[in-house]
Amino acid sequence: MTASAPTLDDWKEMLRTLWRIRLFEGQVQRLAAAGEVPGFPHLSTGQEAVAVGVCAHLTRKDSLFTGHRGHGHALAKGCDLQATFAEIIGRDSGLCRGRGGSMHLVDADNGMLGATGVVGGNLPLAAGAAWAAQVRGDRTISVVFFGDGATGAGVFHETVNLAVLWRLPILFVCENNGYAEFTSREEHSKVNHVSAFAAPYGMPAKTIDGNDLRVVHAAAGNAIAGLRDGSGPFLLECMTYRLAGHYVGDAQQYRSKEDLAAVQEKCPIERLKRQLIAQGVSESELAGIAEEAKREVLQAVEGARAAARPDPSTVLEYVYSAPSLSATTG
Amino acid sequence: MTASAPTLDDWKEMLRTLWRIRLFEGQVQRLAAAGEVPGFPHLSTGQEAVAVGVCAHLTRKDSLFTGHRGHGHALAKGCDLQATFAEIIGRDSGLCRGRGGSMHLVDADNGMLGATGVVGGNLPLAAGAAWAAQVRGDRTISVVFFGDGATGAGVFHETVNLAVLWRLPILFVCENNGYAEFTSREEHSKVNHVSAFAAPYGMPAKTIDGNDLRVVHAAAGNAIAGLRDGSGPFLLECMTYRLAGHYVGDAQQYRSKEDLAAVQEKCPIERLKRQLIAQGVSESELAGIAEEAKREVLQAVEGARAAARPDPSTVLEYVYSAPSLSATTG
Amino acid sequence: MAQKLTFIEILRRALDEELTRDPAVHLLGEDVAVGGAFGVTKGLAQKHGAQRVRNTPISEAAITGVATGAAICGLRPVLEIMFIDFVTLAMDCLVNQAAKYRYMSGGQLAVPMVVRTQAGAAGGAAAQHSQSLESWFIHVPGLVVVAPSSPVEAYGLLKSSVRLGDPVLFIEHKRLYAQREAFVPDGPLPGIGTARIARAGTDVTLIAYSAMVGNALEAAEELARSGISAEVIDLRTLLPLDMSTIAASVAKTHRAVIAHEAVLNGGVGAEIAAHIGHELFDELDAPVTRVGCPFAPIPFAPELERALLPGTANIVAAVRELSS
Amino acid sequence: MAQKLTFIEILRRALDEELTRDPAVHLLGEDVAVGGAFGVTKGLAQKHGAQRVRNTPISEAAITGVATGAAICGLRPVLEIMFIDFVTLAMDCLVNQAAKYRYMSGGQLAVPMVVRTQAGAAGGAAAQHSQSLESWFIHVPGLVVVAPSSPVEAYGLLKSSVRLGDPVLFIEHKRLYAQREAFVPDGPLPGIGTARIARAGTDVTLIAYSAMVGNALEAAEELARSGISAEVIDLRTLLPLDMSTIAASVAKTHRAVIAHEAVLNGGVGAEIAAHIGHELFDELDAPVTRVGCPFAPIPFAPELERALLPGTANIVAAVRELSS
Ligand SMILES: Cc1ncc(C[n+]2csc(CCOP(=O)(O)OP(=O)(O)O)c2C)c(N)n1
Ligand SMILES: Cc1ncc(C[n+]2csc(CCOP(=O)(O)OP(=O)(O)O)c2C)c(N)n1
Ligand SMILES: [Mg+2]
Ligand SMILES: [Mg+2]
Repeated sequence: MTASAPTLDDWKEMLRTLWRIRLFEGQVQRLAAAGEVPGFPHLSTGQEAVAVGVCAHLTRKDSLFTGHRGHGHALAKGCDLQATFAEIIGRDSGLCRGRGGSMHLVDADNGMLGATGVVGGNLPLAAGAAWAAQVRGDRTISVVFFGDGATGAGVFHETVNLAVLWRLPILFVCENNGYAEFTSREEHSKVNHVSAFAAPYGMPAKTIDGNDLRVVHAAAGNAIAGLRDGSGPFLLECMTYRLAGHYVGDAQQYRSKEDLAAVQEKCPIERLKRQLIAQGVSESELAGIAEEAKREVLQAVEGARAAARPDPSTVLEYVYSAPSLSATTG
Repeated sequence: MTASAPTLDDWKEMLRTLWRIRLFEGQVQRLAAAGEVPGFPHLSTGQEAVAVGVCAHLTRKDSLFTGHRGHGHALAKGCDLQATFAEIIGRDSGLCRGRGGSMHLVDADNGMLGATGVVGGNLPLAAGAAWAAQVRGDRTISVVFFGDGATGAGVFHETVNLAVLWRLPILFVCENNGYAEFTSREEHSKVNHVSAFAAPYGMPAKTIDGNDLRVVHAAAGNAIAGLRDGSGPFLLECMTYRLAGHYVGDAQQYRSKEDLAAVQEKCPIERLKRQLIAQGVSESELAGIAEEAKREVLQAVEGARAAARPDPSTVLEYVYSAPSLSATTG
Repeated sequence: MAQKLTFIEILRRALDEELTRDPAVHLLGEDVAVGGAFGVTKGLAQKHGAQRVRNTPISEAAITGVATGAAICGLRPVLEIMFIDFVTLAMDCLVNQAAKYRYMSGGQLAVPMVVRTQAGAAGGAAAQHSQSLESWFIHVPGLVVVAPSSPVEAYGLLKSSVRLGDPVLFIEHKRLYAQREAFVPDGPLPGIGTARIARAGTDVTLIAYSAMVGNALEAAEELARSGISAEVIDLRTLLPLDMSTIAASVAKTHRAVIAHEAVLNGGVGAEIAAHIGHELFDELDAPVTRVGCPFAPIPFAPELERALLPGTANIVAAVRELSS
Repeated sequence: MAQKLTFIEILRRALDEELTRDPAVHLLGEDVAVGGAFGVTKGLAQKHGAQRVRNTPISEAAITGVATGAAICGLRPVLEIMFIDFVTLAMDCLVNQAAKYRYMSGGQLAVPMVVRTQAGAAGGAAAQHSQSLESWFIHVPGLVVVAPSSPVEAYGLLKSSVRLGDPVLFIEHKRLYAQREAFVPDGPLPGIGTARIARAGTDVTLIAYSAMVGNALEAAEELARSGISAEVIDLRTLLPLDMSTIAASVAKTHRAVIAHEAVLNGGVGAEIAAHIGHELFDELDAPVTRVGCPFAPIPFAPELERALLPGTANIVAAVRELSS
């Protein structure tokens, strides 16, 4: 958690986290292609600055909820690289002992309270966590990451109404990447900017460049400071781009080569590197940061791959609070 | 359907319809107290001008959907007084042969296509009817009446988004009576005016005095003309008051005597009468209109009460398109 | 001497006591701060504060999600959904989130939440305010389904539900709300998943829950007059289902009739009948018979509603058919 | 000679032909104009026009309502809900509106609509993308539930569904999508509510639907090797349920095993077992046995998913137990 303005070291640390996420998901993609990743993982490649810029202001006591594209959010919130990767490849040492997988990362100790595969389903859960924080009165907050497509879900609007009505300490972070699956924003809604949905409720909202870490960090910092002071919910819309497909394996016929090339330009990592170089950081130091992150990630990946698989005989654990509870008793 | 500006006779006819609804629901209340009305009917007493002012512009080919407070909408749309009353008291001669009741009035021939008891449930159905009209391309439209409380339901927002996206010929008519059951608008949302929800979508919307028939008639007329020309959806918010309780039997402890008295002031019937008198219509003529309406209503009520009750042996009819379809075959 | 309380008054008392006992307990729902549609929570906001008894907008999906999220974070929310017909709006949260949270998180998080809802047909509430949908929920691993049959039963079962560490769907039948019963709060709270013998008998086992237990007892009374001794089991909880109590009874009577108001097809009775038919195959002297609603929505007109709904007479007839 | 088509290709063909046959038929759903998440509708927007094959926002409740409202007004919408897990978001419309419209209106209006959805567990889709929830819907009067077991079956059943005058939930199992089958479009379309004998036998009746029919056939093959002749019934439609075909078979074999992937408790198998136990009480030589998923959500890890899901081996074991 960065209280005051970030130092140069803080920025370097955030660059490291950007690299961790980027390389971590690169490994997910590589192993998915190799058939080592069950299910259909969704990568946040290109959107990492949103996760890092927002989570830099959170502590382990703050709650975070995400959706199907949540690897980056989990890592930025402080989830262990190896335990997270182990979960994504279904190992017993995974965050959820292999029960959840890519779309359901939970790490209670780090305040990573949920990821849902049902678009929009995480929004009211996050509001509930914010309500609990309000009851505790400990200045902690709840943050929920969701995509632009989720604003098509009624529960988004229900949740915003309730959050404003109850003045809940919740930060709505929309990653507007212009697409929902294979369909562009224009075909999903005439409302181009998700922040526009806040106006009727008088909820403060802002649309920012989600690929510029400094912009995200500053905007999130202000919003979160207000939230901790009890000023009520805030909607932060981060305009971003996904460099990868909707899920690993998506042929992306709906995007032209040109679009994809143009998008590469906006890479948040390159962006931050240029900024740091302008501040006098050397190319070699930057390369070193990437190298370290790569080492960390590869070590985590290999550790996860070497980990044991869940014991099939444990498949009926964790359904209820007590074994006496099941479909039938006696 | 009034094409050009209404003549004095048109206004008198509309006054007659206002009275029909008022007296019809008075009879519902009276017989409910006497135990002759099953269920828990919701009266629109005080809100009649919205139904009459909007429906004056509709033909039998236009679709109408309403909710739990829909008696007035059905009558204004042209449903037969006796068949409607018969439905509300559960007779075989009722609009739905006694299957539906007060909250589920349907009269297909009159374009009265549905009333749902689930708040908000009627909105997407009306959008679907508008889609069908768009496909037919016959300049007919779909109208849906709903309360201010329904904007708390996510499906309201989902439907507006889709209606705007598909440019559907649908008129959203919100009767904002300031209450949802026993809870005032303020406790349901920080958004005082439902019309504000239209802004993000760029959907035209208007908030008007729903107790002034002339205002409703004019606003609805303009909106509907645009709809027929294919200009896309419109949201008309009519500020109104319910003079009665939420349902017949509601003790209304949540409203002070003063509030209730003040509300009586706004009676749309008295309002129209004053206007007509100002236009030189005589008190006695106005009294005559009320008298006629009363005769009509009482005759309908007595006719309905004398009608046969449904035959219990027919209870399994109308579940499927063919008797061969049921839980099990053979 | 024991005071007589209605089902509604006893629910209020149980909630009042739980609010007093545990500061984590919070109530929310439409109009609950002013008592709710049926008056169950009347006075509780005044007594326990507006922060703990909260009105909500008409947003069943969001308020169920908010209760779930709060439960994950240590609150014990008790949510009121006015009619079970509206639980249809909260199915994603209940089924995909709340029921699976403990499992998907590998045991890290739990959802100690009670969703109180009102169900059943009576007085012409018609097709969208009269359903009995409990069987959907016994098909969802992670949920608990409770359906009390009387005021006194409701008191203990509601308290046990509030104290459980799992999401509970607590179903209150509208026909029971006005019922009065002498009430002496004593003894331990009922365990979730334990049925009770509402009446002992030897010739046939009548299995029921919620308001239908009253019909089963009436039927037993009537059958007794013609010399048939019926044992009546009040299931209390549908998930978990107390098969040991059922099995012990049927092993004794060799005949079983299951009765519920819900539509027969795909109802809870099917699961019980399938169990008995399998586990007690050699014990049965007659086919397990189910009494339930014929396959149609609930009609509005009283004559039709009456014609459709199963009742005491249907249970008696079913037993007589078995015994003949 | 007959071409081989996948389940997906055959669904596309059926939809293409129905779009061509009847101008009232319209498709809608998320991404359907670009083929949908699984490619079923690929090319149909180009061929039949963007007005008849429409993309929608991620608004399951509204798009189901829009399809219902359009059906009331004469269109024949075919809606795609990507995963049955998301049908949880459309329950109000499906259950309270679409299923009851004909009844509540006293026969004035009908809802000829098909909701195509994809279900079942495979490949680590995990708890929120793997469910089998069909049994909820057989409990809802007014709905029709269809669950094809193979490409050729899907072709006829989808066309029959599109032509029906009632709301149909059409369930496609993800395990079947890539399956290929030789396809010769001929003969009349299957009637909704008629099961088929997938394999004739004399010693035991195996009852299944959707992908589990394949397992039942595998089991029958294996049992044949040890001299047990199993008859396999493919239900095709779960609502209505073809009890006459089931009864005829069990009256012959005197033994029945019902298999489905869905959770056992409260599953479709319970209803079938209850029927057989009642209607064929005197015919049974052994208890009706059910094979289904143990009571837990679908886990992510392949080892756990495999451990939980029922399959051919479970069916074989169930039959051997009966026969011993
Ligand atoms: C309720 C629901 N409907 C459909 C889906 C299938 N689906 C998965 S991701 C997705 C697109 C989501 O778009 P957006 O919210 O913008 O997030 P993004 O994928 O762009 O990050 C869809 C439709 C789902 N998971 N949940
Ligand atoms: C989904 C749903 N939740 C709750 C209810 C119970 N209920 C019936 S009417 C009503 C209030 C509706 O308020 P509003 O929409 O403003 O209409 P009004 O009654 O004021 O005309 C509520 C909550 C319902 N019918 N449907
Ligand atoms: Mg997106
Ligand atoms: Mg209102």
